[in-house]
Amino acid sequence: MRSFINAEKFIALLEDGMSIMVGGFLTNGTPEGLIDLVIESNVKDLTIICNDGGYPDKGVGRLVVNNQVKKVIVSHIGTNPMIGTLMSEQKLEVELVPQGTLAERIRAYGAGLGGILTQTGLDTLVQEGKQIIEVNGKKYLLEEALGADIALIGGAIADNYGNLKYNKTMRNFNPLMATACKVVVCEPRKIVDKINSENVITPHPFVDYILVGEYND
Amino acid sequence: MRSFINAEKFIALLEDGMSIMVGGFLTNGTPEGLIDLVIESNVKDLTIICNDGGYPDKGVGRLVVNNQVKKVIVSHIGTNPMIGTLMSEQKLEVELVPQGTLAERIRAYGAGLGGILTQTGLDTLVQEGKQIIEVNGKKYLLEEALGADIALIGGAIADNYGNLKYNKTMRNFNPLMATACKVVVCEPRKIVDKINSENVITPHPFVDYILVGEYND
Amino acid sequence: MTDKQIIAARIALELNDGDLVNLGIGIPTLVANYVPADKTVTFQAENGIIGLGGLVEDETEIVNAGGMGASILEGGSFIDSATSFAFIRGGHIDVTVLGALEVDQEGSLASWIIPGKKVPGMGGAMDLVTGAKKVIIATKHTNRGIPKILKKCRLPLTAAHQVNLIVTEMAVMEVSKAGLELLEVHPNYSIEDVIKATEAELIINKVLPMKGLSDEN
Amino acid sequence: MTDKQIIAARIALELNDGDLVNLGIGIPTLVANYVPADKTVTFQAENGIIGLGGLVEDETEIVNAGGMGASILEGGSFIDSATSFAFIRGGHIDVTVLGALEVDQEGSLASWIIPGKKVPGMGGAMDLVTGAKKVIIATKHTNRGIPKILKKCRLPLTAAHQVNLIVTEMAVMEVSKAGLELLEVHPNYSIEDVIKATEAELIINKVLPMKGLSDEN
Repeated sequence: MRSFINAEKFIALLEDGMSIMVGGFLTNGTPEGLIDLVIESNVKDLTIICNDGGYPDKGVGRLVVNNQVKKVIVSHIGTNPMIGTLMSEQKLEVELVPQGTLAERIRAYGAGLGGILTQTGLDTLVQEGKQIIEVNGKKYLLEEALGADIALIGGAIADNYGNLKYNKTMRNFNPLMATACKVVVCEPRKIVDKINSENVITPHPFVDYILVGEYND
Repeated sequence: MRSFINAEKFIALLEDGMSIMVGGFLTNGTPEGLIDLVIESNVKDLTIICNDGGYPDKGVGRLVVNNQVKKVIVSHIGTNPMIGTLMSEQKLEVELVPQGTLAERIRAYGAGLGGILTQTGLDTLVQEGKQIIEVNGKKYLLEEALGADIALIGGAIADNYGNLKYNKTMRNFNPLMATACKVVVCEPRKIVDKINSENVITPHPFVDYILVGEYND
Repeated sequence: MTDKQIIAARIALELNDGDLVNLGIGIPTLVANYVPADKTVTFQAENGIIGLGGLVEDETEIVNAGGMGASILEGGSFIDSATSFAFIRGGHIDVTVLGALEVDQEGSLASWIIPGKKVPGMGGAMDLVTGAKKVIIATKHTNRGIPKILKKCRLPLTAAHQVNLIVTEMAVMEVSKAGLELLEVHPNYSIEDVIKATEAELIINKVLPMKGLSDEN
Repeated sequence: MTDKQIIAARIALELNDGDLVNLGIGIPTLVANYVPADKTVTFQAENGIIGLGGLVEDETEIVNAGGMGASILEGGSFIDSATSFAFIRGGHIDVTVLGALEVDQEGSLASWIIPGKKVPGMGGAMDLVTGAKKVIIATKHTNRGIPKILKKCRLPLTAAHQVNLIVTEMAVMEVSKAGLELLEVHPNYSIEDVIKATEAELIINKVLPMKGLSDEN
């Protein structure tokens, strides 16, 4: 069940070596206030799972620039040249995942599936090291479920019960990640009294903590 | 893209031997007007995919009673004794699927997945004839994606663009089935001007036809 | 207290503040009546409710997983079947309470089919038993004198090795790696009575009087 | 018309009334400017928009798949990344238009990595090429004189055997089982010019002048 926490309590949740899922698409829907606090905590050796590498001065890109990241699992790094540089210097591990596969792997973890079968990535580099499964004469890649220690959720409108809906395109990976981590923390854009039961996107039992304080706009 | 059709045009879509997905949970959210029309059409040898067998006088149960069904794929038949009787007389084929597996199999088809890996049904009768896949030392059943020729969607509030949201618990399997069939027909409970873009559950490109006329309440 | 009330009241003590709980049909449903006032427990109904409220006669738009008119509590939400089973299968349900035809000392459960006699189907039971964090079986100790708590289930399984606790009108038993341990006995019965009514081998260390009997309702 | 406009205008003719279309970044984006007024085409953005509208400067709450401020049309909806890729991978996108580093006569595409040089990542491209019903490649015919349309891609693939049509400023080519057929040539070029600029073997039957050139914009 959700509870409202402040910056200090959030920082206390962080540890070196954690895997962290961060919502947002090219930082649209990324909780920048929580990123600020991860930087403040200065925890190291993080594995970051996000749609993309963000920008050097925005989103998860800031954690890379601040040298807190050991590995990124993303679909795209083109907007953050620092990642490509660190990768070629072998200072950062980069796992590139097709965007739809990334979404389904995260959803699969949240839904208790071991994995999913997809044709995306067949006969490409993405296939390397993966099981190929045949179903009714068609070949599929087995893509394994992907979970993490903590999810940082942004772009949300929260209600007093801890339910979330999302602002416009800020939804993207946020509701998926909110199902796939041991601890789920949301930095809402605003808090309303109650979201209509038919319009809730992330029901409150998925949410552990909601950050309150100066970080909400 | 959706278009509004009447009873006659809907009946023209039906054929003997079709597979039909029907939304609803113990008939809550089942489009009874479309069921009426399937009965009127008197098409035969149908494969019906639904959460359950409905009741003899309600939901998909009426199609069974009217002798139009060759096979049902459902999670539960306890509310329609006729199905059990016909099954034991070998006049009706019954494939029982765990409810969560049924939901995921339908969703998987709509999402272009070949199947999903689940632990539900391991070491039970459900396992029979299925591939067992090992991922990181854990065993999973491979459950194949499930699609159909036509989806009958109920419990919905439609807008003029063909977007759908759903009334209370009538959502259940409806939005999943709307992604998994060649033709998707919705019998809405009502039609509104426009559903807010953040509250749409089934975006209009998933919907082919919306039934208008006396069947809406 | 009736036998059913004894079972329900005892199981209610297993629920913790903040738990998300799914109750099966029959005795399990009664557990909701015994939740202590100082605990906030959220009930899930697998047809698509987070925050299930009490029954409501003549309600047709909101139904529970038994198809009966029901209500939703403030802060609740309506979800589709895939999301509902993502909760169930993804380990987001803290406790599920289910009935049994047979349950055994290895924690295996049979509850969905009596071959050649009755085949209601598994509905969501296989998913619940496999996916919930804690599985509690609520059952009469015997079926008119014939043991239901066995060395090994003889009927086809709902799931293998998933049950954590068995509560009957006579006793509370916990499944551990060592076997089935007798934890509590109702004051109306002796330990000998329980052993006699049980086919399973019971591990007997410290046996307490059954808790929860004072909270009549 | 510039080369880019020629390509975009020609591709727009491939879109049918009612189509759901995903346009990649770069030349593909321009296709939206050439949709004839008598056709209703819905654009999807993979970050989660059905009904993408035009760009909007300084808009930060709605962005397109390139992270630029954008708008949503009446009747549009916001969706999460899993639903977005359910559209893409489940065959619900009628047409996708994408750029290429290399494309070959077997319909294979390379567009996401130049090993040792540039690794932007595949983003959603692998999913789009694998999942869309019709895949159109929009590309300059050569990279400063070096052929991009090859017998066989040399760069790592985005997907194998999925491309249907290739449109350049010089020509329109269709991938069939027989090979790559030259359908249309821009009036500024001869068939010989095209053959010279193409490494792939071109099947030449009836070659028409390139369509769509009158619709300047």
